[in-house]
Amino acid sequence: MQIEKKPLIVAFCCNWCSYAGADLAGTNRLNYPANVKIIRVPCSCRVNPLFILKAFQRGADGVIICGCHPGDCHYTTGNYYARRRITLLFSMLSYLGIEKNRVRLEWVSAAEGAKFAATMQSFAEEIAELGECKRLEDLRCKK
Amino acid sequence: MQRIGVFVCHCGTNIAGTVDVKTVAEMLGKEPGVVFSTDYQYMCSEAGQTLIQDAIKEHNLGGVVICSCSPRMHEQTFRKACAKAGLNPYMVEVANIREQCSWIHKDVAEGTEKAVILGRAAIAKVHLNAPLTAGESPVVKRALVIGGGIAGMQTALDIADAGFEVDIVEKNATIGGKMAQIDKTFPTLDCSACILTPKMVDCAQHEKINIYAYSEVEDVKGFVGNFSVAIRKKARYVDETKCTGCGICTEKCPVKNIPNEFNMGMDNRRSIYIPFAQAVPKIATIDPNTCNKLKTGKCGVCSKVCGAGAIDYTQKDEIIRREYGAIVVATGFNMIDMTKFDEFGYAQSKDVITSLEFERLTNAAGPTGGTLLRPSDGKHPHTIVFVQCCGSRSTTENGKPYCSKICCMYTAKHAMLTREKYPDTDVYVFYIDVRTPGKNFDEFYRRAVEQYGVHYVKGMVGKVAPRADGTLHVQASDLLAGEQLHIDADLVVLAGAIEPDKSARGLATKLTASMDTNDFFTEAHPKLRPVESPTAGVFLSGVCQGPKDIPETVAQAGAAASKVIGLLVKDKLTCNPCVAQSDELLCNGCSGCEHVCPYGAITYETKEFMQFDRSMKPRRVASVNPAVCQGCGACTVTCPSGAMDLKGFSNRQIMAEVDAICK
Amino acid sequence: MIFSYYPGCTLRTRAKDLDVYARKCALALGVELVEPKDWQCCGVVYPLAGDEIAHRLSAVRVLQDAQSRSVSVLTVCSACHNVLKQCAYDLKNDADFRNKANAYSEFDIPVTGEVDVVHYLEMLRDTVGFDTIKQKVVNPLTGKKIGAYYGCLLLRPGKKMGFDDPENPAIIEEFIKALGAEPVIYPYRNECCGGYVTLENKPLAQKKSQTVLESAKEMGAECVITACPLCLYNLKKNGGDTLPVYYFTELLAEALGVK
Amino acid sequence: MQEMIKSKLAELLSTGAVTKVIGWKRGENFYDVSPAAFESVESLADFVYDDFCGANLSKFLVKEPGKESKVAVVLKPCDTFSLNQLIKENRVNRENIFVLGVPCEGKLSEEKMRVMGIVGLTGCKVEGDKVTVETLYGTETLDKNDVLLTKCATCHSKKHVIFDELIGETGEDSDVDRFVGVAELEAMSEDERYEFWRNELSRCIRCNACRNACPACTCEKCVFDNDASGVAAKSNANSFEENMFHIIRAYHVAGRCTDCGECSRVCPQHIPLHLLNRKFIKDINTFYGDFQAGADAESEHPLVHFTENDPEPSIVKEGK
Amino acid sequence: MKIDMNKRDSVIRMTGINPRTCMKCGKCSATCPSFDEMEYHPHQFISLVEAGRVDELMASESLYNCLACMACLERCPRGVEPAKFVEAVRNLKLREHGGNHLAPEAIPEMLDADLPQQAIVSAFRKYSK
Repeated sequence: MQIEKKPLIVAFCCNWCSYAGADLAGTNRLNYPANVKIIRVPCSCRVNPLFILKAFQRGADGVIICGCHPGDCHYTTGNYYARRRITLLFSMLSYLGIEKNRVRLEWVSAAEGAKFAATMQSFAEEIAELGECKRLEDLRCKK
Repeated sequence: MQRIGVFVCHCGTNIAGTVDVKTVAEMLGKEPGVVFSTDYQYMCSEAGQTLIQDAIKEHNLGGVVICSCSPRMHEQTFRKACAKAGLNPYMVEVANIREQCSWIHKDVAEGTEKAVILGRAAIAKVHLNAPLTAGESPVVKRALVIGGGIAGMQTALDIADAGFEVDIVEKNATIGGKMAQIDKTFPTLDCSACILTPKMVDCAQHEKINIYAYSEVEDVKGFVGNFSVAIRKKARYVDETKCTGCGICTEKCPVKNIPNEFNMGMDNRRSIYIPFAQAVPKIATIDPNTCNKLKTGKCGVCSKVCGAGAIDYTQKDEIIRREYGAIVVATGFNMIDMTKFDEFGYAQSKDVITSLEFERLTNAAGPTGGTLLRPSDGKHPHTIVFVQCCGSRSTTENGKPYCSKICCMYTAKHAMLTREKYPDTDVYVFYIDVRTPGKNFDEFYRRAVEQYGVHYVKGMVGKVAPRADGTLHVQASDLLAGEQLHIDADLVVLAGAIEPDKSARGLATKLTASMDTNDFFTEAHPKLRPVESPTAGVFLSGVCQGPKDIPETVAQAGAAASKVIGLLVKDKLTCNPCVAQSDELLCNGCSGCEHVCPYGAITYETKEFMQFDRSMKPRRVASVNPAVCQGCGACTVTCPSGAMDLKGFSNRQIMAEVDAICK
Repeated sequence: MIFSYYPGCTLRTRAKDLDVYARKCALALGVELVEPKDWQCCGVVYPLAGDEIAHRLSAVRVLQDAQSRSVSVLTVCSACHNVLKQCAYDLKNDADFRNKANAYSEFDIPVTGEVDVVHYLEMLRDTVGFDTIKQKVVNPLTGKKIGAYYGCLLLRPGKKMGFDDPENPAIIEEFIKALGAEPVIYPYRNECCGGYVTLENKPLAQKKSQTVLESAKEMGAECVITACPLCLYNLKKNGGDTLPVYYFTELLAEALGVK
Repeated sequence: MQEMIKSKLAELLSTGAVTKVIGWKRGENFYDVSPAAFESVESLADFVYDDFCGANLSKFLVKEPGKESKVAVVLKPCDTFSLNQLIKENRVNRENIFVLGVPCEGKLSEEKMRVMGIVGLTGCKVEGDKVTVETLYGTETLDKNDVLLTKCATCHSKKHVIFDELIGETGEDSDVDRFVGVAELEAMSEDERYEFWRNELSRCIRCNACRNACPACTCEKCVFDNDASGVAAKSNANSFEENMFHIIRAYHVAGRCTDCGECSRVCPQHIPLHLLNRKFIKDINTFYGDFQAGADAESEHPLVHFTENDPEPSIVKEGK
Repeated sequence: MKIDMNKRDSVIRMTGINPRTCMKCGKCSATCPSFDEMEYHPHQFISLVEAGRVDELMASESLYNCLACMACLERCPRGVEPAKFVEAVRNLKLREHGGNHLAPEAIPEMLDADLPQQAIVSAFRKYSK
């Protein structure tokens, strides 16, 4: 039986702001779709482009990275580096013809539970609209 | 392969309500390497912890996965519990199935499925965990308190009394803060100065306390136990070691028309000034923006009259760098700008004042010597209207969405004292809600109404219209009567919202301490760790964390002090073992990691490595100082060869989580 | 500087003074006013209910015309200004309204709301500058005590209008100073004169306009100036002859010597 | 030219100033010029510097022991950028290298000639814009622009940024718009770009030539070769392997790639890999200000640097 | 006392504002220049709409005594904007058949020589649909 595949979203959240923001969203019972799965990283600067590509390779349909607001990084400067790295990677993915909306970077503080939930909700909607991510397939492997 | 035990917590119905915990335990029991899987009512309870410990011993577990609340909540609890059973605490992973699953999803099938996936990710990660041992770092046995109001002073005194050195950094010329401006304190009506000034003197005289007044924090480096802080001592143009505080200069200075900040601009001070009689340190300060000598080079009166020869026009700002083991933030508050709410006419009439201005008008050391007089014409006001919630509980751009907490009580105090001193005065208080929780607080408010005859009106003021005859036409609603009231008042007092001091935002950045959307510092846990910031070694005292009255502030100041003392008594601190490490066989020596490290934790050395042809070749390789590294991981992503990795959040661990989630 | 000058219905009939002097003064100040061809009514009142699309289309047309010609719209009448400014704000910020407006109107170039709506007073302040006006005044109104009547429409809703501090405005007072006269600040300058009920509820309109004028008189004003034809009518008709009321453009023309 | 270089190299070897020379020598065919090491004056007889010396020799210095003995290397202008970058990253020891800068007016592509039907090459002479080639089948004259290596057609600089001695004159930075190819792709629709790269990247046979030739790819051990990295290369059963490899390779050299074009030159499948690297270079220039990797041996590269006002990633969505 | 949740929802849709954001401070009614003329005051519009008691409001003359001066809208600390509620309820009434408040026939006797066009057009816009 063919099971309908729900779009799968991987969210990388920095421990100090965004993961805490996600916890706050939970404490306040703010719903967002269950297909968002969070991976805790110490800082947005810990997110290696490899992880993002790996997620797509293994079937993720959208990847979102959340960190402290610029200037508020727990480690002072981590999110500034992350911003450059992620910007360049996103640009490259778009250049390769991968839909721009499949990846997102958002700054969510520990106090922004509502923003976290709203962000995940809107991102999940965008990904649902885009459907399954097929764009990284190799022509030779196409099923 | 690790032998892994899985423990699924019900958290009462918090998790079990939307997640079928039995199924989760059963499904995760089938994962590779899982030798034991169970569920339990409250995993964090003593019985729950015992269950885990017994399982570790019985099944010889090498790794533990706990499916429960956020790791930010109980990771430490479970690590400690496992350590007691002989398992390395870093062999424990927590799957967050409460905050990030059961609490946000309603459908049980959906919640259960997600919980299983989150559990799988944790299992996949724990397979790659390695036992970690925490290192140690020394503790500098001195604390820094930023802000010299009642919060900062109380914290400093408590820490100093425990025998540790404390530095207070205060941006104004004197310590004392807002409490020094207040006349009486609720609900006992003691004189604020009478209870505050002895504490100021205690601070000045305490051998362990060092006050840097007229100073600001320039930058903060380091980490818990080992902060290094640069303090900018602003030039006073007065030699502190010589000034006796006699005040002759402040009487002779020819620049007389500078609005006196201490009296909320309701009278004037000179260009050289001592903020108030009980100032600590009692040293004159020249205001460089208004001093003729500093601006034009002509004058020098203060220098001529100073018998001690303390005036020094060439003084420069000085940067002092000091080491601290702990930092307490006590930056306090200000009232918001009432000109943004000019339906109340604050900018249009002198007789519309803020509550803090009212304090000065009733204070014996204030501009009127304590007699309540209208600022416009110096006459006694006969009708006074107090307006509550001016900018508090307001979701508009200029307002603050929170309750400022202190206004209900101080307004009751103002109203009561006015009626007591001037029984011929009609006093109206317009309120939305009267909020007086606290010991003897509601009784106090009721006394104002019942004994002192203050008119409390449920409703809000919509417009204050100044009249030609000097009265203020107040248009307001009386919601209980269903009427619009029109009152001709002589004085209108606005209980403006309070907001964190503007300097707090920049300070938070320097401390990498987080703030909420209103610029209040966030606490490490809202209930369980209310005086600690999430940044280790940084503590919170007073209103910088949220609106508070004086008793609460003092209580919190003491709590912060006890946390600091608890830190400073330790000789060594356990470091976070989740730090970066470099594999020198893979390191190219490119220095990329060194560039991005915010702590300077990475150094290079040249070592010889054997080549394929068995010859030796020198190569630069990175090494990480684990006591300095804080584990952000910036270096790991810079490293193309993957030589730099982060323990506890390694590339393979994170990718294993990705794999498990995407399976 | 060229503006698309939108006069609106009343300026060509009952409020000729407002219009004629505005154009004369612009000429004297070197501001070119070009009247759009075939202009229509602005809609007069801006609906507060979000589902009223058709009522806003006339304003949309004015904005689309200016947008397609890349000029700013200049208004004198407070009501026109209020309607056009709010409409531009909503077009810019409310995608749903923007889409519906375009769907109704079928413009060649879709309307985006990216157009500046400037009131004549703002033009005097920001484009010409009150200092320049001060220099160009030939008949300074020295000694004259004038109360500015802002009314509701120039200031509110403050967020959308962005005209001045809605509770403590200063622009007309600055204008009065530039003419050499003395501004009189009185608390009811931003309270309603009751203009909208003048047809139906004369007693209320009288009460409100008298409150305004009496407040101005009490604070020492000798006359009141306004930018709104309805306010002027209502204050004159229902204000009980308390004080004379003029359009601000009339005083400007007098001071500039072009009356 | 070749003889002048050769005599300088002979002098270096004979005086013992260097013990090794890295240069080029001819293979079996006339056009088949490849990198070579020369350790004696005699061996220099095989040294070649001609119009087919496209290979960038700087990378070979990484494997040199880097102590005691000194190595001479012959570098074209664009190659000197790569060397500078390697020095910046401490991959080579400047003190042990003698850089002999040689001028370059663009190298030729035998492959392009072959596509034009010119085979059996036995000789070649460049005069201005024209190239006269001798083949087994006769002589032909071609437009030089038609047979330049792709990387030389968009050369960004003819200036040597590092050298110990120059043979001939050094040139200037070029004002050729090397981002034309990137801009063309950017102008396409998402779907068109997708199709383009699908066809290109799906030809990859993972021979690793790009990686081996790239002077920025000098890791002691590539993550894709490291079983412990979690991303080690696997056979092409997974639809994503080659994409991952090329994106990550381009990302790893972002900010460090000097745009030498070796990756595309050596690709046996003719995948325009340089268009990936140039995209990063173009983005870096647009987002963070112009930066030329290897222009000097000190400045920090843009990915280990930041400003507080850097654009947000949403700039990508806004279509920049 | 009739409760009509459909009408309540219509009003909320028109205003785009959740009446529950009102904290019942009464500032709107404190600021209202037409307070004494209104049977239902601005804050009551919010409360009654929230309770679904829209019919009572629709039957009231208060709908036509609101001066649309937007003072309540400007000064509301919670962004509830009561003027929008008054207008929305009035629209509900006017959109009913026979719900118009102003008929063209009534105009001639209201006119005078100075009356600006603006007054007539605005009256029609506000009082008939």
